[in-house]
Amino acid sequence: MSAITAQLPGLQVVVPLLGAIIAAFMRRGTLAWAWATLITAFTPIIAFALLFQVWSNGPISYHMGGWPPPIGIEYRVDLLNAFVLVLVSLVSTIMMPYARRSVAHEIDGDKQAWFYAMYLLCLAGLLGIAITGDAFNAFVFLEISSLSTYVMIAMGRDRRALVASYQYLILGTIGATFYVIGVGLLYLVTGSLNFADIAARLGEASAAFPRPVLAGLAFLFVGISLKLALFPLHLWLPNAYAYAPSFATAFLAATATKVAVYLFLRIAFSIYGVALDLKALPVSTVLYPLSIAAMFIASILAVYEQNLKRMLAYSSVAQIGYITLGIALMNQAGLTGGIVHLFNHALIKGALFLALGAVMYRAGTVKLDDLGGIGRTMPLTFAAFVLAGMSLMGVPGTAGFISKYYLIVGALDAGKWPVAFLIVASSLIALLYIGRAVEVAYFRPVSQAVAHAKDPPLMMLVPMLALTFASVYFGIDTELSAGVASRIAELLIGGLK
Amino acid sequence: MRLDVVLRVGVKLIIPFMLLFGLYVQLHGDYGPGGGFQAGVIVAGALIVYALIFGLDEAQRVVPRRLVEFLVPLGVLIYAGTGAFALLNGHNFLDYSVLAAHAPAGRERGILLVEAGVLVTVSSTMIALFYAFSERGR
Amino acid sequence: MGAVQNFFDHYNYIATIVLMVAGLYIVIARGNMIKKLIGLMLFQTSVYLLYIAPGKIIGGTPPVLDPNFTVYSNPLPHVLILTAIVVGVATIALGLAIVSRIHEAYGTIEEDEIFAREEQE
Amino acid sequence: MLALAPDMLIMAALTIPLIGALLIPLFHNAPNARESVTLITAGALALTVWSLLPHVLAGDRPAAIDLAVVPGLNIAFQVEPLGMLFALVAATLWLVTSVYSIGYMRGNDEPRQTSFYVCFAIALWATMGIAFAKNLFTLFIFYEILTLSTYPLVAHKANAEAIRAGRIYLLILIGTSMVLLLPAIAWTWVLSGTLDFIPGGILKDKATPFALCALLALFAFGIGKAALMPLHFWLPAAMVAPTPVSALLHAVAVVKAGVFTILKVIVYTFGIETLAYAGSGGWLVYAAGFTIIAASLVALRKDNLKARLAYSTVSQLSYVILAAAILAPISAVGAAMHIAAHAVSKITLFFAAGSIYTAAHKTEISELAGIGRRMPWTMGAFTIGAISMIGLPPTAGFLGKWFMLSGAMQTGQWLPIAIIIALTFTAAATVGLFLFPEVPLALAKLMAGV
Repeated sequence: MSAITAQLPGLQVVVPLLGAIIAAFMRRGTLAWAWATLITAFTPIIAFALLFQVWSNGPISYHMGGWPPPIGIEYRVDLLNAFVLVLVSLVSTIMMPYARRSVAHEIDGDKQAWFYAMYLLCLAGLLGIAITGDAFNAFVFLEISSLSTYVMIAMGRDRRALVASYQYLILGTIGATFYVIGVGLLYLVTGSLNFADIAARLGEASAAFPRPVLAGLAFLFVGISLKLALFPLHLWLPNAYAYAPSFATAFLAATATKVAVYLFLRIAFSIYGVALDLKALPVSTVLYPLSIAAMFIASILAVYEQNLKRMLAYSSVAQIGYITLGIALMNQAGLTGGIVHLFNHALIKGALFLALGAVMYRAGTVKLDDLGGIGRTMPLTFAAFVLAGMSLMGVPGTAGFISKYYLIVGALDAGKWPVAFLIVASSLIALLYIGRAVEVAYFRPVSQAVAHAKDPPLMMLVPMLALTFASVYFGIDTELSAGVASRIAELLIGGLK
Repeated sequence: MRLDVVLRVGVKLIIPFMLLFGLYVQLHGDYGPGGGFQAGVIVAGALIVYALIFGLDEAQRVVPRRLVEFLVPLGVLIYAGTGAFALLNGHNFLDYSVLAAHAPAGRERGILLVEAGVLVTVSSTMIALFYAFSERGR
Repeated sequence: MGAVQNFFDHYNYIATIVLMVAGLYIVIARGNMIKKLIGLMLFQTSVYLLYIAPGKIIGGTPPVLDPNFTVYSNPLPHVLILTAIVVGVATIALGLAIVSRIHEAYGTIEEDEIFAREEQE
Repeated sequence: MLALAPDMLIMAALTIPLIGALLIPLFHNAPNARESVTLITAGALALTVWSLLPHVLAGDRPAAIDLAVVPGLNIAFQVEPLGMLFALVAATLWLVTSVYSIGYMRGNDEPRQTSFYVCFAIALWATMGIAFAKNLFTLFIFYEILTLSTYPLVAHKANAEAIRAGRIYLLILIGTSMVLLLPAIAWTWVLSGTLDFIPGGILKDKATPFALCALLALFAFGIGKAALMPLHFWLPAAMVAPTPVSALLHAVAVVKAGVFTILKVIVYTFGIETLAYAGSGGWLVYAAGFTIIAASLVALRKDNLKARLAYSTVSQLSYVILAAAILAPISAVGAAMHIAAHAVSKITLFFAAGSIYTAAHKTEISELAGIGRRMPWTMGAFTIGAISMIGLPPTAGFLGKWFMLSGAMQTGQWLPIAIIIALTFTAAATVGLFLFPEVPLALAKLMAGV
């Protein structure tokens, strides 16, 4: 038993990676789906085991290939990445039963198995970014997940999916290359690629070569910001989310940007924060205006959007603004708010996109004007949409509220009361776009497209409702979300120089 | 009278040497520049040259599309399987020291296997890319 | 004199930066999707140079342990960049594949024409 | 009376409406059974809440559930006299309204009756939560649930006007609560480290008078349900809802939840003494006074009966705020009294208005000449309700005003006294105009003659 326990960090990535390879041999979609479900179901078990280990015994270090760091690649699991691992693996596991019908509906039969192989590869990449303690290894996993993401997006029905995928490919590659340039600069001045090792040497290196260290920060910052769709580097996201297959959209919205945020936290707090005075570096100064601009501009764009998937995509950009705002605050409550919103937003957006996937499945469109009266023909689906939407607005008693509350307290603690007002004012815009959808869905006469629609089959309904339930439940019981997040924030803040 | 007879004969002569050179690069990877990536591209190059001169259909008779699509994941499987073998024996992933009684010998053997996997994947991926693009035009 | 010295001390970085900016410029300024990919490739290549160049140590030998030598070149950048090249090749291949499908779907690979076609719908 | 432990009674009061809301859709196709569920639920709730009364009167402060959501934010319930009063009023009037709304909804053949009853039950559940909340956080949760559950009721008719009204309703209520109330709560937490309602307040010596003043402003305007001007116009807009909704929710549950919250915040969060000592509440007297006068004047000019009643409600709500802002203990009693008195009298007026609509399909006052002779019972009730609104003895409205005046006398604030007395006349005039619409006409003729 202990032999397995020791191998858990390795297994976390190896299981989905091997799973993806084997899925690539398969030809039948249903078989590949069953296989992918099985593989995915393993990952949260491993992630939870890791989380409990870390929670009770502190960080775990796993030496890839038996080579100790800093020579070999180290997988280092502390509370922050264990939390992200749990989030990513759990959300994907909940979503998997949904995939079968949705994917079968939107992707041609002979490409379905390939889709699942890409999905598993993407999952392996995301888990890999979250678990590795090596800067270059993180780049490789970043590219693994990105490349598979481009493929998944390009598999969308609409030909615009191809253009969206291409644009994401260009911007995503630029982002990843910026990241690798940043890593390269750090490598040149410290001679190491291991996060912890870089952090240990960076202070000295920065004294000798202050400019490359700062330039490295800038490159890393921009590179990761592209990946996490920080405003105004979000341009790839709306189209990519809108035209990707519904399941891919839900999966990516819930996981991909979150992992990028994790990487950002890791670089900012575990490397630069440990070695240098993070508050003196221009991180917050840049993040504040960008986050606030994201919260407002992206939300307003969402209000004017006709395609519901694009609307939610813009909303994602706005919500990422909240997360980065929490990071910019750099105090206990603010950071807790950012991290807990990472968790909550994954659940909320997962639920919302799954609901839209169900609408796509039954009605074949997500154009708002075509969906009049859908609340009456697909009652459960739209009930889920409304509940998750409330959570998105931050109605008290839902998960979204918890994040906003922490952010507001964080802003007040930092003495930035205008920021507190901006947070609540922008969440009001969420009311506008969710409310618009609700009005159409419930108060308009039933339209042509949805007249014969009904709630999707059980396999799609259950994951959707489960995520919706979770996005409300974590507003009442916050042990796993805010409890862990505030512990993480404590550790990150405590580690700062 | 076909004018490309020079090319046909020339290519037939060159291809065995290309494959041999690929193998050399593959095995010399232990001691100098070389390894699965470079060798894979050279091996794939041999087939691509063949296809360029004799046509896609001829090339696909030699190496069918299905085979290529099977080989791509197979190579990765060899690579990952070697790593997983270490896992199954109670060592860390990719810890090749288990492959032989003596740790350095085990590592050498591990590298050899991994490079073989890389060769398979890289060569077949290159061929797959070539097939995919050249079939588009038809 | 100092400037020239400085130039020759850092000529590899200067080459890197020139390539980097040129690549990025092509990606941004060109509307042709293939040209954009070429720019992207150039941009990535600059990074290979950034890593590889400092790995060479003057007077160093290939890093195969030998009692006759004490100074070795750093092998790590090569390994890293090998990986990066593979990633780059995969990206470009995927990009080209998508472009060829875009060509089939739209009949053009000029970005502005594609957007114009989307506008009409 | 139910012989249950008080905490069980609280639990029951908080679950019964929810169970009702879950059961009602099951009888979607059986209207009689559905309406029975509503009635049984309402009856059970009223019984439960009344059973709590003896405990509270005996000086008991029963509590139930204490669930820490995050450290410092608890979902907790405790019954204190003010909340008890509010719950009693709401639960009792729900029973009455249920009977009324069954007749109204059937009489007018309204669509989507099932969702109507479901939302109604959820709204009542939220009201109970507000009444029994032990701290600001719990109160805030149910405050928002109340807004969201009443939104479908406002937009019930689903025509352009109703949808527009629904938008205004949602935007103002959610907007004020998110943008002003939530920061106020967070600020309170940052200042004092707790959100509990504690007699005497939690902000003593925690903030400067200026901060208290700002915080009070955030609360007073953040609690949009109290309809303090200029954030009042959601209430007239909400009048497009079916009359039972206007009656119970927009004369009793929702608006009273607003003033109740303000009262609770002033008494239990700030503490009357803290505020009075810091002198930070003075402006509220003016704000409330202005609302009272302005809303009354607008009410006088409204021809639509429900709109006039709505503006009258806006005005009456500010009485409660005014009473609380006088910052004397006895005036707080007056405020509580007025909550109950106005609830009973205003619901009577709305019921009468709804009856007129159902029976005669008339909504404008100018169309109602001679209605008193055609509907004597309805208009008799209307008159009594109106007299109570004016505050003539021996009606309930009189008591509330009496206590308010006493409070103002005690603290020597003459402005509120003037406002209250002046407004009594205005209210009398309003009602008088309604009962005898020919008077202004006669006056006009008289003037013309001169």
